[in-house]
Amino acid sequence: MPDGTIVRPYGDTTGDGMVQTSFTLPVPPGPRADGAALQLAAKMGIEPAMVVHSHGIGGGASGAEFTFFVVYGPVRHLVDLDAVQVEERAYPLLSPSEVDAAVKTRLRRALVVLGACIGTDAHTVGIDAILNLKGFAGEKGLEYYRELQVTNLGAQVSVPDLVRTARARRADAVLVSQVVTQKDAHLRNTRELAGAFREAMGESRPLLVVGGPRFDPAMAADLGVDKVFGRGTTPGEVASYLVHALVPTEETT
Amino acid sequence: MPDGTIVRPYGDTTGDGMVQTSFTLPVPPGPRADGAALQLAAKMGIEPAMVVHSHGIGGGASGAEFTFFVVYGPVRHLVDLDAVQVEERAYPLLSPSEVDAAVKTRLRRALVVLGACIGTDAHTVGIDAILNLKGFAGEKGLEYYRELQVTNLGAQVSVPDLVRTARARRADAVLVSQVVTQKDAHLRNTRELAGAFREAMGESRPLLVVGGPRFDPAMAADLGVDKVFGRGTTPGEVASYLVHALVPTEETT
Amino acid sequence: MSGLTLDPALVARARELAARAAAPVVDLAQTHTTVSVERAVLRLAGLTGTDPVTGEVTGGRAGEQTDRVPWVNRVVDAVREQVGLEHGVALPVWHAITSGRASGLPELAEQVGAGTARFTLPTDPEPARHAARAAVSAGIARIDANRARREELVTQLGDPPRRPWIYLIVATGDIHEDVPQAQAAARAGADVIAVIRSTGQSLLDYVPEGATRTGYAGTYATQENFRIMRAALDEVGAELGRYVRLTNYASGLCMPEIAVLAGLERLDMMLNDAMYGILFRDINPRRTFVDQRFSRMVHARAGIIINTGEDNYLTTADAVDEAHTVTVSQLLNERLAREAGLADWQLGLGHAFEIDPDRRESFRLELAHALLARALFPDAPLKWMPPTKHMTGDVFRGYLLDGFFNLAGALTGQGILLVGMMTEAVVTPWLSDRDLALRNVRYVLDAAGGLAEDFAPPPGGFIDRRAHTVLIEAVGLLERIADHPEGLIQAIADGTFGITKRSPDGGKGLDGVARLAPGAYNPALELLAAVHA
Amino acid sequence: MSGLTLDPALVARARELAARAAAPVVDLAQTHTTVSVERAVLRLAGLTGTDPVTGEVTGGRAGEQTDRVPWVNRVVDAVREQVGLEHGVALPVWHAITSGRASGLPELAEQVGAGTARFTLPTDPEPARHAARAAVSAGIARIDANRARREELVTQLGDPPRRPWIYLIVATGDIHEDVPQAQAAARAGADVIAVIRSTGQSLLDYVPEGATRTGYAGTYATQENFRIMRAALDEVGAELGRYVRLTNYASGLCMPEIAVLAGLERLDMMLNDAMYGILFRDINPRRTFVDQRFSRMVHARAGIIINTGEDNYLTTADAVDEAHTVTVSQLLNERLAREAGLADWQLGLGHAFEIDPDRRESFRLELAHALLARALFPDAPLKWMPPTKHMTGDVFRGYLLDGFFNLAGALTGQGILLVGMMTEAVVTPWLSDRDLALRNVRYVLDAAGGLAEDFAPPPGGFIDRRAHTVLIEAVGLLERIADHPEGLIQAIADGTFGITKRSPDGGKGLDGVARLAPGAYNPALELLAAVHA
Ligand code: B12
Ligand code: B12
Ligand SMILES: Cc1ncc(COP(=O)(O)O)c(C=O)c1O
Ligand SMILES: Cc1ncc(COP(=O)(O)O)c(C=O)c1O
Repeated sequence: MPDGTIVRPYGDTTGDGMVQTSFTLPVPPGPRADGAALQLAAKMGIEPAMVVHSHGIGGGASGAEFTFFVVYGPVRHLVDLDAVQVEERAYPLLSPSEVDAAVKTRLRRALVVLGACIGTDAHTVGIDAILNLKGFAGEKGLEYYRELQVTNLGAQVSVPDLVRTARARRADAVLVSQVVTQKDAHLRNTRELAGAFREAMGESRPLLVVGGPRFDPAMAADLGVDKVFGRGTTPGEVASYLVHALVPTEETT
Repeated sequence: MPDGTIVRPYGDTTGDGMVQTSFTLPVPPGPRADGAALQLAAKMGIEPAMVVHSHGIGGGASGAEFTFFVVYGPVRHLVDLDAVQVEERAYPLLSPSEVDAAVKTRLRRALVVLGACIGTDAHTVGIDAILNLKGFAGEKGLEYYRELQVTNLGAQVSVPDLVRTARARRADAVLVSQVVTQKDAHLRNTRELAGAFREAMGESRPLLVVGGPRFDPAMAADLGVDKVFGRGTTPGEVASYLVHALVPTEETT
Repeated sequence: MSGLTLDPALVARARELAARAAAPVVDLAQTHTTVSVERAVLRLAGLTGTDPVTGEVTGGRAGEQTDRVPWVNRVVDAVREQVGLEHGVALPVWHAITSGRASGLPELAEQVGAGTARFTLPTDPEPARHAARAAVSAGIARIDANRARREELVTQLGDPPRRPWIYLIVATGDIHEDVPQAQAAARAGADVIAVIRSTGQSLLDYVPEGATRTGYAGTYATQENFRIMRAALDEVGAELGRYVRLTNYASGLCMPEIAVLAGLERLDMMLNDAMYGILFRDINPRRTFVDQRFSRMVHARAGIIINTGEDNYLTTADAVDEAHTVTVSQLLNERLAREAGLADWQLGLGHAFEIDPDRRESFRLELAHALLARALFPDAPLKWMPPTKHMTGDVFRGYLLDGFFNLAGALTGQGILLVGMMTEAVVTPWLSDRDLALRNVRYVLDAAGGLAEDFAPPPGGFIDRRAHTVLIEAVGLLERIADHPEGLIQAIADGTFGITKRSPDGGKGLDGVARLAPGAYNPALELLAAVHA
Repeated sequence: MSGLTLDPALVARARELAARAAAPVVDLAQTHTTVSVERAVLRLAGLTGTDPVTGEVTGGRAGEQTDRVPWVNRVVDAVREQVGLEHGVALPVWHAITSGRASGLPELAEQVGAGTARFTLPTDPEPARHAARAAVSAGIARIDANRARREELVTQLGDPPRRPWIYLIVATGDIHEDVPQAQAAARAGADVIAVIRSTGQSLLDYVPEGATRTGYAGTYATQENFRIMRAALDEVGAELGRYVRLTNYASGLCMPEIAVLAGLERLDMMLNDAMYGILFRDINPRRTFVDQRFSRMVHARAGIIINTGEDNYLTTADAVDEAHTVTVSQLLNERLAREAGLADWQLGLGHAFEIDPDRRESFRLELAHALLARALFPDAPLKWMPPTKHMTGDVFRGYLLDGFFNLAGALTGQGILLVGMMTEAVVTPWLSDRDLALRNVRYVLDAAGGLAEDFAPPPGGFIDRRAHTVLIEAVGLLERIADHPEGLIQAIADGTFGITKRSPDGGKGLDGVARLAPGAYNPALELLAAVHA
């Protein structure tokens, strides 16, 4: 590669910049459609682009109204690895026993965790993977931790209900899952969540953690929550974060 | 669509701009790699991009040195259909009998056509599809045309040999196929071809036609040839073009 | 394909146990009614329309049409306040009409809206019964007409050229985007189009009205949307010379009403399974089992094929460890469906290709499970669901996996093949995903469909052994379920299915259930029972 | 998998006809030598090195190392000028040495370079014969040592866990890019790595030397490149605990020499087929049939598995109409290979999955053809080639098609599976294409590999009938070929294979052929014949 920090996509030779892309345009198949695909590819920085495949979609009497394309070629863009912002884990990964020890010795009481899927999202496998004993990827879920007092409210919980329960249970952290992302439902629901808690509890609101396969961990601030977890999160990561965020570094006296 | 001439890629809703892309970066898998992929996607105009999949490639002891990504998201670019340049066929599609008639009545002699694959390219199926009786896509090849005198020199013909034969046979048109494109061999070979004929015969050089699956028909001028045919070309298109380019529109007297 | 040969004694035993395990549910359903059952009666009698909703908003944006409460809800709620639900709404409602307090249902609804309606039970029920029966018969007549029309169109245009039927989902949230996509899919080879619902709908205790454009990850099920899509598919069906079937979803809080609307608008298949609502939507078991029986009686009359949801269990439970729970559920669903009057050809029992593809022999395990279902229910169409749980963002791998799913469908003679999408783990399907998916199906069925001739799992071989293991595990589980007085209801509470526990008194909609009093009257039940009894 | 049962009489008849059809080729090869055969002798005797070429440039850039003419060429050309080729070069060359005109081959080569070398035939051939035999034995000893070393490594590290072996192509043009890609492929599961050659090489009448970085669509086959890749694969093999095999290509104008280099650098498989050179590279039939016999004798000695090129016919001819020509060619190749001393386990006969996928039952037709090859050559590994001709730019479809190709390989017990690439119609494979392709193979073999147990094409069924049709057509064609005095050579001229006509006197390299004179001597032939005779 040119220089450790500047790289390009790799087809079969260093620096060739090769990428594959596919898309559909609302244009009937033909030379004009292929030309349109090349124009788009060029705007994406693929040049010279090859339309290696195209076929019409739909179309009865009227003929196909759409064309699907597969395009190959080199992108001119460079990737600057130094400029990559990564949500580097700013806290150590702890084992369950370490988590329990930290809570016990430094917080001196059980940590109250509330979990739920809000809105009309019925996908609980994700939050269950984090909370349930069974856990995920070989790691036990938060319910396994002696010092965490976990309640999983399940799916389809309305935000007002969640706020009410959080207050009643004096929750330290509220964990919310959002899997359905169509029309950015997950983003809208998360903002609604953050707003509701701010309104209801202001500064004293619990730690807000959201997760789901389509979240970008870099978005926490933007969404008004404390932390966002994406695809492949493991319970250990979450528990470690909770300690980092909620447990005083010094023994409380 | 916004306005007939401006369109965007179509995922499941008009104007959503959705595209799929995949590529490999010379970076070990991990959050940093995913970040790098997002950076590239952003530069391609995909925003917000989702890295929906990534896995390491290679790597033994040292661990994987490459990461493969699949990315989905909307591109901000618009496609302006009016700005699309298409190699619109500037000549009518003729049937074999029409071609023969045109040559017979207006040229008053057989049209001499020479075909070959040049360089080390051994792919003859393409040129054969255009020249051989058998033809392609249900159309008979040029050998079938009574008024075309076709010689197929086959593959691996050197440019000097081709020039020599063209001169000897007084070829009206030389048809060349290039299928291997690695390191742009097809472009280089075509330029070499054009140069050699210019040098050897200047203005009196035969019509130069090249074809192959990876050629962009818009490149003829740039390559110094008269016409370029791409994937899926049919013999009829080629014959019609030959008439258009070589046969006087008026009866010769 | 040389099917499996199962021990007939074992199979008979399984069915007898299923009947016992399902008995408490049948009894429950026969002795209760629900707000949705009663609303369905009014819908059969032709009552439609809404007025602006006040109060909590679900689904689409506030103040939107999808939030307007239908008159059928208003009327049933009013009757319930004034005389309770235990006699059904037919007597009080048509008593109000026969006794001249209202000219008909529309005027009555207006009175309810204005708060002036008064409901009482007639001392002599005959006139009300008679009027109710007449009104409801009109709706049932329309359902019968639709069934006849379907048979006519099928003979005219023809059925799909081969089995399995190709079943494809459309889900833009906007009925006007759904239409072109559904037509494109049909042209590309889909035999059945399903329009999935907006994520929130199955929790709504009413059925929205009108053409809708604001669903999330699905489009609202409304009578008008049904009508629009039915017309669009009839149009493309005529163009293609093949009857294109339409599917929607009944499961949820409004099974009976949606079943009625499906019959009125000539839908051809309906996802209909109380178990799905209980396990995956946390709907109260009593409520939805009562609703299910009524809705299935309507489907039976309408000649609609139902699809059950066993496939979903494998998204939360392991497809190998819990394979037998699918078999058990299929046997129970068969029992409950037959009791409601459905014929075997109407039973699209669900199962799925959900085994971890990284597991050795995973494909052959799938074949074993699929063959078992085929052998147990020889006359049921069977709904074969594609991989979802183990699909990832690697769309290439996903496309390959779907190809092997298609092959398994062909090898094991499935009746309805739900087309898998390479973007399963990414987005709700794009137009191009659906097109590529159908090309995948076409390649596999055309190129390898006949392979069934060469597919002969030897007795005692890997596949045969696996199928029998699952059957034996299923019978064992059925014994435990049947031994409990609450049967299936208890098994659900124990987390038997999809490792999800649901108690009989928990979940949504229990307050909409009422035990029937002596003299209760439901004209629809009477008319529907007439046939299959 | 229950194989096909073929009529033994018909099979015997086919082999007897193949022997007759191949006879003229065997006779030709036994009575002629070529410049490449003679150069191979010098290479076995240890002569290496080049000097700058003058004159026409082929392959890489001008003045480049790949254009330098090796000393073996210089020497053979000099001998030929002075005494002709018909006695072989051994006698004149070692006569020059034994008679003291040169200390050894290197000095002799220098004299040739300087134009001072003088060659004559010895009156008493014995001293020259003796010296030549000794010199060549050294090379053959090294080949034997490599064969022993391979067997040692295989017992040490082990063979691939299962059949078919996963065979993967690397082709960047730059040996230093090839290495990491080959190692990545091995780590991802490849059992065999093939480095294809630059497009031009098979037409070069010399073997380039050194490490090269400038090939097109392939990397030059040079002894140094062989060495580099061998070392790289031994390294990764040790890491993986699995012997990783290396393949290259002998076919072309230098079959004998490349065969020698392969033996000297412990390659494990070689593409070796005169028919490929004739049909697809327009190499003269006489030239390459003579070269082929010598090269196969060397492979036999080196314990190398050859791969033949029947698969290529189906890229120019239709895979269904011309299926029998593949069978005929396989039988002829078997005959010619055995005659050259190769054992059945060394015969990687080629065939391919090239039927138009849009054709109904295409997959089952493929299975029929693959089973026929399996049944005809039970002890040969068989090289199963992926779809290429009908691959398109639709990489999703291509990925699916490759999955079914992999399945066919597993169902029909192929020995060597060449991994197909979804980008076949687009580019020479990318790193990621190879990785995805291997994931495809892994899924299919792990998940469905055992399906062979359930695959039992019934006698008289579609597959059985098709296989027999092809066999009968093959026998019919063999009869016509055998009846002609020129046998195979005439059949090639008639355009029997790959619908390509090649006349015995056309094509490249005929001028490099000489009929052997009485007293001609080739120490290598003598030593190699010693074994299998
Ligand atoms: C299982 C499943 C279901 C099951 C859910 C069962 C259940 N009880 O959860 C059933 C069958 C009920 C179902 C139904 C529907 N589903 Co669904 N379903 C899936 C499926 C196949 C797998 C999801 C899953 O379980 N993944 C496994 C878990 C472990 O991964 P995960 O959720 O990403 O969670 C991990 C991380 O994201 C993170 N995480 C997740 N949440 C949280 C929360 C916190 C606090 C933290 C720290 C971390 C965290 O940690 C987890 C472990 O690493 C996906 C497709 C797919 N393969 O992804 C579709 C999918 C999610 N479903 C989808 C849809 C649309 C539906 C329906 C709405 C369709 C319909 N209209 O009928 C229905 C209705 C459900 C509803 N209203 O929400 C779409 C969503 C599309 C989108 N992106 O908007 C998907 C993507 C399928 C598709 N392509 O259409 N579904
Ligand atoms: C068949 C084939 C072969 C056959 C060729 C047999 C023969 N006699 O032609 C054999 C097996 C010999 C072969 C060998 C090799 N091949 Co090859 N081969 C193919 C294959 C599978 C199909 C090509 C084909 O026949 N297409 C069908 C014809 C009809 O289509 P077409 O060529 O595009 O022609 C149409 C249009 O392009 C146009 N057209 C083409 N030429 C012309 C000319 C004129 C004048 C006009 C008007 C129109 C026109 O009209 C035609 C009809 O529509 C492709 C993969 C693929 N599926 O495309 C690889 C492919 C072309 N081969 C490839 C390679 C690398 C090779 C080798 C060099 C590999 C190696 N190192 O061993 C060898 C060596 C050959 C050489 N030195 O060139 C690569 C090229 C990569 C690249 N883009 O650079 C490909 C793409 C495969 C791959 N992905 O690696 N190959
Ligand atoms: C039986 C059944 N009913 C209903 C649904 C969909 O219900 P909802 O609209 O609540 O997502 C499904 C989901 O696949 C199902 O399997
Ligand atoms: C038998 C055989 N030899 C050689 C080759 C490659 O030869 P070349 O390097 O000339 O492309 C092939 C191509 O696949 C082949 O099948």
